[in-house]
Amino acid sequence: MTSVPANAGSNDTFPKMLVEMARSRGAAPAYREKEHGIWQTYDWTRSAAETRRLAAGLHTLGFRRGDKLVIVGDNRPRLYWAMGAAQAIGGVPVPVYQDSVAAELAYVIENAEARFAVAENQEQVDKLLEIQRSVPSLKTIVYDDPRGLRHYEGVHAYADVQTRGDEALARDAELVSRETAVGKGADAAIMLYTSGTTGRPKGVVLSHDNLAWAARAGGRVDGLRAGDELLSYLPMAWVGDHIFSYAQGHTIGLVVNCPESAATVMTDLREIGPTYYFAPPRVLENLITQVTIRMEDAGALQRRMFRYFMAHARRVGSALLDGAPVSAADRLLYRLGEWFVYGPLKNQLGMSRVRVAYTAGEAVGPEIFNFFRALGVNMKQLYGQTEASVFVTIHPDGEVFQDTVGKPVPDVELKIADNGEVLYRSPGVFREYFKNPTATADTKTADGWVHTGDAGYLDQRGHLRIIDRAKDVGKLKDGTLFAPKYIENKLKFFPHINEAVAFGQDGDFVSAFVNIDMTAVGDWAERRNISYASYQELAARPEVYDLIQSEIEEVNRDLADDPRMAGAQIRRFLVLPKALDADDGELTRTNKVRRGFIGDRYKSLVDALNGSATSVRMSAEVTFEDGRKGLIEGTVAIRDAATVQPARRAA
Amino acid sequence: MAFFLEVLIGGLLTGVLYSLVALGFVLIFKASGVFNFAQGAMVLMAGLALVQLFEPTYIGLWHFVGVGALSAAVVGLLVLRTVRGGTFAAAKGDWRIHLPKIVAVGAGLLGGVLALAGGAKGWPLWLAIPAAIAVMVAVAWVVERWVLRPLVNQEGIILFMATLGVTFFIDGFSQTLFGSNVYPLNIGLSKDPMFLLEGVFEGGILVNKLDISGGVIAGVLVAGLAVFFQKTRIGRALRAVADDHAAAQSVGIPLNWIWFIVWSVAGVVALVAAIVWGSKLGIQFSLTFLALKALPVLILGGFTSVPGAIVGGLLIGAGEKVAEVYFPVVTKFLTGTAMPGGVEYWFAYVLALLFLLFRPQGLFGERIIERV
Amino acid sequence: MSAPRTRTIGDTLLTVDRISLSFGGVKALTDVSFDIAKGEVRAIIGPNGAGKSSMLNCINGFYHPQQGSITYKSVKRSQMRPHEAAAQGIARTFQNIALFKGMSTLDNIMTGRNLRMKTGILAQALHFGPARAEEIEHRLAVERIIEFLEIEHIRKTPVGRLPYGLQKRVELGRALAAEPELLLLDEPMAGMNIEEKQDMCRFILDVNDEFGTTICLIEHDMGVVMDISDRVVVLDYGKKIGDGVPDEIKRNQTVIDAYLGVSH
Amino acid sequence: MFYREAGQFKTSYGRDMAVFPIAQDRIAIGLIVAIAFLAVPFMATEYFLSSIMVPTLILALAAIGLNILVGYCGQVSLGSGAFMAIGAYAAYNFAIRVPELPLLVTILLGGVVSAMVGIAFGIPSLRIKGFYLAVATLAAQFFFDWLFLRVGWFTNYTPSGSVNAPQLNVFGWIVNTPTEKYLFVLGVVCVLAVLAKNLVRGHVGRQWMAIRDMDIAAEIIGIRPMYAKLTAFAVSSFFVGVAGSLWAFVHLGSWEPLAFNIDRSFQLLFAVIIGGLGSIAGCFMGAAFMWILPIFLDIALPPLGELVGWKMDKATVSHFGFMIFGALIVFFLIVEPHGLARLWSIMKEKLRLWPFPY
Repeated sequence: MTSVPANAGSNDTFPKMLVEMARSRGAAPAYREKEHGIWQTYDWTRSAAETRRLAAGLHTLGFRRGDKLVIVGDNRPRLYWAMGAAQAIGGVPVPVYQDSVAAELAYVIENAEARFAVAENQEQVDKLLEIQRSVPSLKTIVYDDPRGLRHYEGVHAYADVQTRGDEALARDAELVSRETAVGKGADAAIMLYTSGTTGRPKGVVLSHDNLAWAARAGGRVDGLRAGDELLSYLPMAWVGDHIFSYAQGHTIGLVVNCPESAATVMTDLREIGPTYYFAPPRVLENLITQVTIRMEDAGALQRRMFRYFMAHARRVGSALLDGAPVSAADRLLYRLGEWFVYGPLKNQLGMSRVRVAYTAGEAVGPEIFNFFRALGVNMKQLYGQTEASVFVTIHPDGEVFQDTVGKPVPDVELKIADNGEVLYRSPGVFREYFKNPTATADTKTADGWVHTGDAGYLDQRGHLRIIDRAKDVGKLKDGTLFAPKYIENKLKFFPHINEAVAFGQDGDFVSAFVNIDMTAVGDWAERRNISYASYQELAARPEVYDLIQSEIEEVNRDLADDPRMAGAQIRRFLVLPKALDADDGELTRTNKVRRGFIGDRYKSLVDALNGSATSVRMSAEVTFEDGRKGLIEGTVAIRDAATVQPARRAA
Repeated sequence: MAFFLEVLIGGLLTGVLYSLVALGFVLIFKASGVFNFAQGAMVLMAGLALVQLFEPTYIGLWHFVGVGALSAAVVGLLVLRTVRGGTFAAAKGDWRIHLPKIVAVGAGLLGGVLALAGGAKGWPLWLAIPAAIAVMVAVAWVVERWVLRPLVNQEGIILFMATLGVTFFIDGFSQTLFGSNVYPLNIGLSKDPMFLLEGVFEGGILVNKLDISGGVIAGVLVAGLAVFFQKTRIGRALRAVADDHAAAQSVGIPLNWIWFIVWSVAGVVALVAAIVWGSKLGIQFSLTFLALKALPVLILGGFTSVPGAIVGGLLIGAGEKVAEVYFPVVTKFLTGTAMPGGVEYWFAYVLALLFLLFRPQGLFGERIIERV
Repeated sequence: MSAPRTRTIGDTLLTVDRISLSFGGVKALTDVSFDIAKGEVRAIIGPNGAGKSSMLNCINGFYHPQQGSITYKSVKRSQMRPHEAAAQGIARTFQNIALFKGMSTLDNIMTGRNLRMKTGILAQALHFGPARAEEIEHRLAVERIIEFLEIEHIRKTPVGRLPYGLQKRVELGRALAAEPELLLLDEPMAGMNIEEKQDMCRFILDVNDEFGTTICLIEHDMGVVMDISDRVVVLDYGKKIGDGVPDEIKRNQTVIDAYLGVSH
Repeated sequence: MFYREAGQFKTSYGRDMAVFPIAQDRIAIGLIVAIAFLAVPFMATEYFLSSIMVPTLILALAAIGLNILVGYCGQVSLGSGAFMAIGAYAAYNFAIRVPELPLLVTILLGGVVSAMVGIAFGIPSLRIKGFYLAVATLAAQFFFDWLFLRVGWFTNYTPSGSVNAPQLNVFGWIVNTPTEKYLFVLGVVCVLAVLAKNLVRGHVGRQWMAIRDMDIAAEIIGIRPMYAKLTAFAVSSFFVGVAGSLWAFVHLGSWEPLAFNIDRSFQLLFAVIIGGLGSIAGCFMGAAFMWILPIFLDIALPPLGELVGWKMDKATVSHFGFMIFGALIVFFLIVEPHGLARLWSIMKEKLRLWPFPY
């Protein structure tokens, strides 16, 4: 099945694993980097040697056990080696987001008490030098790319440090291996700073054991093999990249490919054609947008072929991936589509060879998720956190559902608190927040359960469904769970609905405001010869109400599937005659709904929804684009939506 | 000495022909930058058209009628254009938009009937020559419309290859229609021999009268062209184009029209070459190869120089005749064995090659200063 | 944040001594003398038609001055073909981009390496052994230049399709590929927007810094010239009217009258 | 559509600079070569092999030679027929005067002699460009036509002026049947085509292209124009010369100077231009077009004429074919002045981008 090195026990730290990799698969590629026009390849032997040289060099510069090494830059083999070098002599690497501004970087360096930093290039060195003035504890700066740094003083070139290392190793060949041998699995392996929604970033301390368990567990679930290719294009400071690239690289033997630059990621992705792929939903969404735009310029024949086969793929592609029964004719048609559309498309997107692809981080729309599944890309969702060394739940093969985040990974225990919050316990659970026992105690219970801060529940299939941030989840008067964001997101997956606001906290039932999407609904209306002169007029059309109602009822059916959510179906709704707007304070600047504000502002509407009226007068002030203010007045219709009896499907 | 002079004069008059073809090249090259390999084929075309009209008995009545109709249609269109002042364009729906078609068909019918009415007797020279010119104008129009215009802004070599294609087409077309026969052309130029300078040399120098009249005709043509370029508006426009395409554009002369005119003029030059050559040796397929001989002439004279073309042609014509006659003699004198004859075949080219090595810009070309 | 540019400006690399050049009676240069020191950035400025480009053309052997001499690396020379100048370490770029339009960025820069490529035709035809090794060795050198100039993304694009600013950069790359000692730049920033100019300035200074290449450039943008050059020569109507460090030039009354005064 | 390039990444410059960097292209070309060597000899008729394949291949080789000069180095030549003749007559004279030489050596020597003459006739290119140079190359054409026709030594004083090729003995393999001839020619052409491709992608090839694209800039970056131009002439003439000796020895068997006259030069120039300037693969396409189209017209025209009730005699067929041929060439130049190779690469690009338009 999997070819995880068997003697995992004795190799309990990453430096030891690196030595073992160099011994057992020394000539196999470990890292590749697109540099100077080709994929420069470094095998495990070379990686181990480079790491050892740097470790020895850092040691001569005074880097000692327990020291922190700040690493800042794009994904580069030399920066991954720097992580290994720090660990090899008992230090803890602290990768930092390369686009952090100096102040953010300064906080991390100060908090981590880091004396050493490795920077990729002049840009990062300049930042560090600026920080050095206010954080004098930062003593030693090492840089990788010498461009523009020739005349800098007091900073060390990576290559020079390695040369120092060579000299040190010549004097004492066991310098590094001795230090490596001292290391234990329970030692801190890395510190990752999580931004956190509130307050200062916290340094999550993960041990070698945490990471090694996570890397192997994830690998086992999806059958990763030595030699699987991965493009590491997400920041090194993000736990995902650390697990996928560094930890799984060392435990399983993946090949980590570093793109030439951020601008060439798409090209590099296409060249490498990874077998193991991760992308956050926004990246996937961008890909689809690009596909759509480019297809619009294609010839009529190509366009028709594309539409025809994509429709077919949506019908059977996912089923084929799951191994579900599909008729022979459909299979044949799919094969044909593979030849004409799916294959070339996957090739263009660099996904021809993908065996496992993950998406995570936020809710992914069904359109997006299913697009890739339909093409035959084994796209899955996973749910994880820095504090868990990523893996909490994952979609097992054959059980991929867009609306869940999968089943717990082996060795992970899940429980749902009374308030709906998801808690987990696993070998991957972090040791502590660095220098922050209060926060640690708040998050991790004495017996090792970690609060995720997310509300969710396990459905009948044993899959975890995440509803919302726990603090946003409320209850109806009768105690039914009410997760407004969950409902709103479900509504927003419909192209006709731009924004939605759900109400019901401590109420009798759930009701909603809906904002139509002007483009999509306008287009829909035109094709039906429904005339309208303004947004307000369009929003008030009974046909539009019918459309929205049907969509709400679809959401209700969905909700009814789930006993815990069934009571929170939308009973009544209205379509707002104006678009919610950040200028009116209704949305945040990042376009998130400000539910409380809206509830106050349109109190009369909310009250009417909670009552039984079929229409309500409203007037509201609007800010126009040029800054003028105006008044919108009128009567807004309120409709009842059909709800579905829960437990339609007996568990 | 007398023999040498006879050879020289014979050669000079062959040279006149080379000059005429080279002149056609130069005109087109100057105005459009096209290296027109089809100039030789145009001579053939012009000759055949003239033979059709002048002595239809050779080929057949229906060819005569066809060529007659075509030339009349062209003349009709040209007259129409002159009368209406430039453009055929008219408002949509206006019946006058069809005027060109009506005129062309009408004039064509008239020409056809005229040919038929004359029976197999052919047209008189004063009618046949303008009609042949009209045919060449039609050729120019076809080339401009179907070859040059689609290839505008292409590299020189592509245009050159296109004219080679045109050459193939004209060759194939004329031979498909008229076969590969030789058609003597007798427009009344005397072929009698005559003696010159009897007082200087014993027995004088034997010269063919035809050669003399050929020279005269060529001279008249050159003079005519000079007047055309110096005195007419369109001639001046042509010279402007030769100097600077952009400048010519900016004074409002459509480039397409310029090309059409210049190809027409080259057609006229081709007709003159055909008359002279055809009177001497008959109109035949091998006229196409005149184009090849004109190339070294251009090297000597320079691609853009009209006097160069004339002088170069005379030089080459005389030179190769003299070389042909004296090469075996000289080699025998120098090496003891006579080199074989047939030097005429390559002499012009080797002369041009040597010339290139020492004066690349030709006799009348200007030295170019390169800039970076 | 960056440290100040600390460079060593050394001995004289090239001396132009009383050069005169004319084309059929039209004087392009009259009795011009100046020198270029090793490691410096030397600018030649002057109004249009002042003879700046002719000066560069003399230095790299494209024009042969009728009078005067040019001493390069202590060797006085009279007649020299441009390719000989190139062999001696003089590279240049052109006012109107002179790239090889039918070739890719990579191939264009590779041509800059041709002086260093030695394998014979037969070996190249077999593309084996030394010829292959040589291609690869020089490809690496070219890739470093590509990285230096940040043109990775257009590596294999035919240069004819590139926008103007990038073409200028590729041309600089081709000149750099020869690893010249003296780099002549003929209006490297002509027709560029401010951002492109800043990039180009950075590259020029980096070349001077990183490789120690001596640079002689013609430029119209006074701000740029005063910023990046160590010394400036001013030509007007083919005659030298000023020579010195930027501050001196700014104060030189003749120069102000002839040039600066006019344009500002 | 057929391309699956994801995952085809290059880890060395050697792989990156390969002639066919894409696996699917390598497979396709491998298949074509395999079919040419293994399937065609057994499936094609003798007529097809000896009248179509052999001459097309040899013309392609000559076109490669001419393309090096015209397409890569930008020096127009109208004298390639002469260089074929030089190759043929040089090989012939080596064969009869030094019979000990192996046939392959003789043929290659034909190319070498042609290369030396090529250098001599390339000297004017140092001073002149464009059509001036084209006319200079005509001098070679006419001079050598005459030389081989009139100077008896070259034809070993055969009274008819027509000479016969020696027996084709390739290191003991007697090349006799059309199949053998085809295989022999195919082998030689394949090897030489690879060599040509290597040259044009090597640094000498870049020098040629630099001279072609902008000769002044080329000289200023240190390319010696004399070296670049004369090597182009030499290499070009070598290929054309070898093609000439193959044409004479293998295709014709016995021949007269007429076989290499100016028409041949034009034919080759057309092959190069229709195939695509600056493309080795285009030479094969161009040669096939130039050789096969007239044969096709010869066969296809009479029945087509009958359809409209026009009985064409042989001469008419040839004249009419000429006309169509000329028109097609003009048509072709208008549709795609950069030749079949460009058409092919546009198509390939479309397939690579499928299903996207760009």
